[in-house]
Amino acid sequence: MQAEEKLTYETWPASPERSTLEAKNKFLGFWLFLGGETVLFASLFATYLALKDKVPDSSHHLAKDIFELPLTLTATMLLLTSSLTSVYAMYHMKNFAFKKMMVWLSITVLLGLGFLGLEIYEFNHYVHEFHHTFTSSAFASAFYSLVGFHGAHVTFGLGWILALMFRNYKRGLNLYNAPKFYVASLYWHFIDVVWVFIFTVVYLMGMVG
Amino acid sequence: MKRLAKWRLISLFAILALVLSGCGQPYLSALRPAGEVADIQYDLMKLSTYIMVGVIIVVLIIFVLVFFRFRRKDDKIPKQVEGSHSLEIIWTVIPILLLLILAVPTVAATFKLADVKEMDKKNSNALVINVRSHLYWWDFEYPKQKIVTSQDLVVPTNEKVYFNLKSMDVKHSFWIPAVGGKLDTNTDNVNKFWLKFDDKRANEAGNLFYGKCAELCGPSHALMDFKVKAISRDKFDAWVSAMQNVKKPQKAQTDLAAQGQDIFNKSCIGCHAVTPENKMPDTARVAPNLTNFGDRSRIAGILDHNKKELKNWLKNPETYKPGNEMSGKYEKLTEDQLNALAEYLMGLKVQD
Amino acid sequence: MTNQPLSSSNPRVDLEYRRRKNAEEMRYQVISFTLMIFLTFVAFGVVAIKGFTAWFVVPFILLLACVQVVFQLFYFMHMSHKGHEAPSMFLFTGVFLAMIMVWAFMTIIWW
Amino acid sequence: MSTYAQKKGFGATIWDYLTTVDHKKIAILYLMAGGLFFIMGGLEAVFIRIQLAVPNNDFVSAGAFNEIITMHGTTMIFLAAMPLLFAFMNAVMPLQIGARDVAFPFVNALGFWLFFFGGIFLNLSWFLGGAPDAGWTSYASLAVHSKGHGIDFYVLGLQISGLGTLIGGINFLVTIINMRAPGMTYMRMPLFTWTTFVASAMILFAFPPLTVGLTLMMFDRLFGANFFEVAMGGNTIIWEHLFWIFGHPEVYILILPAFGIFSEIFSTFSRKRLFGYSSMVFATVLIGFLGFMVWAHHMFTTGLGPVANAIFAVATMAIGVPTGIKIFNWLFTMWGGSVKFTTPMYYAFAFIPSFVMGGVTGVMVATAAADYQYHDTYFVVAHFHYVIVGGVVLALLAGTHYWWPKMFGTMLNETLGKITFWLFFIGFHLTFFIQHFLGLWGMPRRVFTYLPGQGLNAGNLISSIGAAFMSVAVLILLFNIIMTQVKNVKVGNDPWEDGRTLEWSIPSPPPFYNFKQLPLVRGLDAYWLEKMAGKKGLTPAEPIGDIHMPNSSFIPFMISLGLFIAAFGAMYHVDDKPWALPVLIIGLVITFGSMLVRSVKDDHGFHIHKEELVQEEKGAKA
Ligand code: HEA
Ligand code: HEA
Ligand code: HEC
Ligand code: CUA
Ligand SMILES: [Cu+2]
Repeated sequence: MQAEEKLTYETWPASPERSTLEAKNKFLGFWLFLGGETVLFASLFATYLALKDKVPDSSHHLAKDIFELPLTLTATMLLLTSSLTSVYAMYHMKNFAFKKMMVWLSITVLLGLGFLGLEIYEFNHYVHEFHHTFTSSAFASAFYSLVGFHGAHVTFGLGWILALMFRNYKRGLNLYNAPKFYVASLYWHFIDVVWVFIFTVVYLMGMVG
Repeated sequence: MKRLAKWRLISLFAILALVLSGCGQPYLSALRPAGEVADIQYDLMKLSTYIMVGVIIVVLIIFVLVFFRFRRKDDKIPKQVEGSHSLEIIWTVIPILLLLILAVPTVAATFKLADVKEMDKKNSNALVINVRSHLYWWDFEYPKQKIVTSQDLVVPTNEKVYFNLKSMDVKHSFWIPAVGGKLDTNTDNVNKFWLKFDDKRANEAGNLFYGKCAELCGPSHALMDFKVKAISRDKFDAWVSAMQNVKKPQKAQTDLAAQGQDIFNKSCIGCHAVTPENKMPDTARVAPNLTNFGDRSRIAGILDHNKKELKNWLKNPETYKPGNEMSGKYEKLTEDQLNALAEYLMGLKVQD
Repeated sequence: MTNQPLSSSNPRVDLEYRRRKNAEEMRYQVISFTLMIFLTFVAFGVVAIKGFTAWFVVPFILLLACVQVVFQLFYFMHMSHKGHEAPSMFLFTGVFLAMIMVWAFMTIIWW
Repeated sequence: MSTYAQKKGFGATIWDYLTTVDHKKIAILYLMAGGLFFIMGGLEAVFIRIQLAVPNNDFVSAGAFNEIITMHGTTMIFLAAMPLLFAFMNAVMPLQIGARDVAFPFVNALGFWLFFFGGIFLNLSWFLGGAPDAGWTSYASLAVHSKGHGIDFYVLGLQISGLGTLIGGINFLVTIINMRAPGMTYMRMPLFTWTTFVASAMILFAFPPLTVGLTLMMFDRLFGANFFEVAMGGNTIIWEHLFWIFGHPEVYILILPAFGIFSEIFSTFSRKRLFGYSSMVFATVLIGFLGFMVWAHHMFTTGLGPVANAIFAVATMAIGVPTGIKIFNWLFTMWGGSVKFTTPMYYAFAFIPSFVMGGVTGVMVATAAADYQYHDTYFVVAHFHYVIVGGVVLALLAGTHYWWPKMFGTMLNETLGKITFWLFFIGFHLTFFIQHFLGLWGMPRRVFTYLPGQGLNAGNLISSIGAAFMSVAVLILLFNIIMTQVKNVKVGNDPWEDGRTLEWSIPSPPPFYNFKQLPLVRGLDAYWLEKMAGKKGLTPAEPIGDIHMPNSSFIPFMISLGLFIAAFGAMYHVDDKPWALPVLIIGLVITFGSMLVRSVKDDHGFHIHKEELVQEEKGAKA
């Protein structure tokens, strides 16, 4: 039985994401990568916390002046929900239901796009409303770097899931691409994990002052 | 740079003799401590060196035994030993004990050296000096005495001197090896510490210690030296009042010097002050204060203090300190102008 | 370097069990999702109601964030499942280092 | 499929290496590139020592000197020592665990090319307006202040090569966790594999902070951010922390694999199993863990305050304990053994006192209060060259002699090897021992010159003479290598005759699939056990069957090339060069385009058929 061989519902293994050696390697390697990403984001968080509200003079806005809860809440809901939809997609992947998986993945992508749109709007708003630009202060640089790095992850995640969907649109599921879908969904969850800390540490704690 | 090719051999032998004595120059070496801080550090160095030499000897003994006893002589297969718990316990516990012996005084000393409570007390009469480091020169402000001087730090002996350290451009590090370890001058904040200069041992070192910049700060990092005049409290007080007496720029003594003063007032006064009061904020003090330039021990921290070197410096500072902030900031000077300036600057003394 | 599936035997009896297990797991996931949404609202609520002191709010919302992340990791990312020993070891090492770093940056970069 | 054995034309060989995904060939690539950078870093070291041989020397200018020390440190650490260790990890680790390749052969090649292009990029700075000049630590205030593009080369070059190292590390981790042969439990892994494992884990966690630090620096210098701009609220100490959170683990990333190499050599040439194997493993893991807790000992004089300094001082000292465990275990491996002094064993033997001297000065500089005196002086320079040269470089030289036959199928000349050893060893102590005293006598590090009359002349001259000895040693080694390859006398599986681990159970060099049948491992030192049981080789764990192999690929080269090109665009974009932006975009398009090609083009590799394997066996016998 080969990785690219056509399987049926009956022959589909219980953990398709880890049923070949190649898949196991990919799975593990990706998790290790996420361990590294944890430290990467920790560095950015630590930098942000050290530079929070560090501005050259009082004409600059501080965290408590610029953030708005409704916007952040909406973005959070979009991203949290997309996490659930990608769980659904993996549920169907495990049950060898390709079509359903694709549907849920599409919803995930749409939610992700919504989140991204909000973030772009938000940055744009800060720049025009508060002159809070990437170069205006250390605080601003740290804020845009941390949140922007996350946004870049979202963008990359979207591109990745889309690429997988297009590539495998005609092929259906097999043991070669199932781990790829699975790993991409892990990535998506990880982005969500990071966001939980961003909305807590950056936005909510920013509002608290 | 100037070359110093001759005498190399002779100085080599001379210094080889010093190597044997092993401690370096009294005005520079950390192995010739001349104050309380350096003493504490030297004691720690000695303690750790004893421990380390002990460790090395133990390792070497086993090492030599192995070398002589277990070379391959025949084709026998030695016994495949798995390990030994008792041995392992020994070489885990003994190092831990040794490290504890070292750790306790280390922690104690670290806290002792960081104790600057006295300087922050209201109306304490501790001597405080604000050190400001600039690309390749040092600025010293005595806030209570309301005087500023540069390059040559003047301190009283046998009392704690407190320092506020900050950099005005890039990070440097303030270090007087014979008197105590260094502390960085950061761009972000003020660092504080204290030093104590021992009277007797300062005398032995000629009352002049060498200070260094210890953090890479650009091309002339190697040349960012300063000197420390450690003198008794009486002499120090005399120096302070002599400095304080200079309210206005000193009048030139000779005609030539007066010429020099004119040139100075035209080209140089924009950067260099010749009065010691500290009306300007530290950020505005962009060049060494020259009030007591005539009393200095070196020019720009490195050159011999005489007219010839001074003229060389003024002619082309770049050859002596690459990348310094003075080069190219004033018009070219003629030989006459140089003579006049040298005469004037050398006359800038507050004491004789 | 083989691509052979490691569990190739796949008797039919398993299937029903597996489907049920997947569905059951999905139910847990929906529950944890609901809880996450709930926690999020609580966190936002605590901040929106301006009454509490920062000394309460900050630790509280941080705690909520951690709880949420545990849900993500263990339910959504299946970290509780078998075969995740190495991943969780490395992930938690990462988390540990992350905590040290944040702690350091909050205490010894201070001016 | 068996074309690998045939003689190829020069062009075909080059193409083969450009596209290879075979861990053994990638090892050779790492060895050659790392060796090249070692020579460059060594030449820079020689320039340093020439400039400092006498006071007031003007062999190089002040600015050039700073570029030289920066490039010396950066090159040696990132482009020489680590890649050379990677060479041995690649060459040996998969063999030691009985695997046919690493987990991700493609990623392995990608890692190499990223490192290589990053290194080339960094070194091109010499020709394009000046090299970085803020020290290998590139502290923020000076680095942001530095004119020209030197620091940009540093930031971008290290970013690219760091990426390569990171994915290399992940690759090794997965390989070790997933690809061990049947019976190869964790506690039966050779120590070199263990240290590779721990070092890779450290890479995984240490490189992201560096990545972030470099990114912040890049944002500040190229895109106007204000992380380190104090007037805008920035803070330069953040850089120091990020750098050392990476930098300290980095030095253990270097030394642990070196320890691994020595562990193999000690037990091999003592004909004895490693004394205290499990405590060695434990010590390795502990050093790796503690390595992350001590970074601030590089910042004792930054002004972190006595509490932080005291904590980090004590934590640092603690590392002496597991390291000591290792030293004594090595000594007792030889104790009672039958020690044969081959060239690798010369290096290993000399390593012990050399490294202990460096290690104990490490503990001395860890005493925070006294470090105020040592810090940024030649005492520290002496400390770290004693551990690095006396530890890492000796290990690299030892490993080169030890595994050369496995990698190339022919033995380096032992006499020349021993001459190299003596010259290098004497030169090393001559160069660095006196530097302890120079530091204590008041000589700061990173000084381009010193004035006469400060008692520093003789010490510096002695130090420079030592460097000359090391240069001659390196030249003789190069000569040895060339002569050996020209003569090319073939050797068998186990040329040292005392081999203990799996790599010695297969031909030298191994066939491209490594193991015809995966071996069954029955204990620590698997090959030795079988030899002692009177067998020739290992019992296979599987019948002869088809072997699946990955395809070669040119894509790793292209992905790395794209980033290399893009880096130029990013850098010159600040100068308002009109072509900069297009170059940046073209580079990124090449990179991401290649990645896309890789992900849409299925690559399932190929199979070596059972019949071919059987055929070959017959051919070999005939
Ligand atoms: C391979 C690289 C390597 C290794 C292994 C080490 C090992 C150690 N290092 Fe070193 N270090 C560097 C590379 C390395 N270092 C570099 C490159 C720098 C300078 C960076 C720069 O600024 O550019 C540096 C700088 C450096 C500093 C900062 C100095 C300063 O700038 O002021 C400190 C301070 O604590 C330190 C400590 C130590 C310690 C405690 C160890 C310990 O791990 C050593 C442990 C080993 C032993 C102790 C010997 C064996 C033990 C026994 C025989 C048992 C008995 C021993 C005792 C009881 C003591 N190192
Ligand atoms: C792996 C790390 C490594 C290695 C191996 C070395 C090896 C050497 N290092 Fe260095 N060094 C560092 C890492 C390393 N160094 C670091 C990190 C710094 C700090 C930088 C900074 O401050 O930022 C430093 C700094 C440093 C300084 C201090 C500079 C200063 O502060 O001003 C000095 C001075 O003596 C020095 C010397 C040497 C010497 C003589 C060697 C010798 O062992 C080198 C031996 C090798 C050779 C001699 C090879 C020469 C080859 C040839 C001659 C063959 C030529 C042939 C052909 C062209 C075909 N190094
Ligand atoms: C841009 C401002 C600037 C101008 C204008 C300038 N200097 Fe300087 N000068 C400096 C700086 C900065 C230094 C410190 C250089 C160093 O050591 O790196 C210095 C150093 C000196 C020193 C050595 C100081 C010491 O304490 O040892 C002397 C003497 C000196 N300048 C004299 C002059 C004279 C005379 C002129 C005018 C002809 C002049 N300078 C013009 C900035 C300036
Ligand atoms: Cu100032 Cu070095
Ligand atoms: Cu360190």
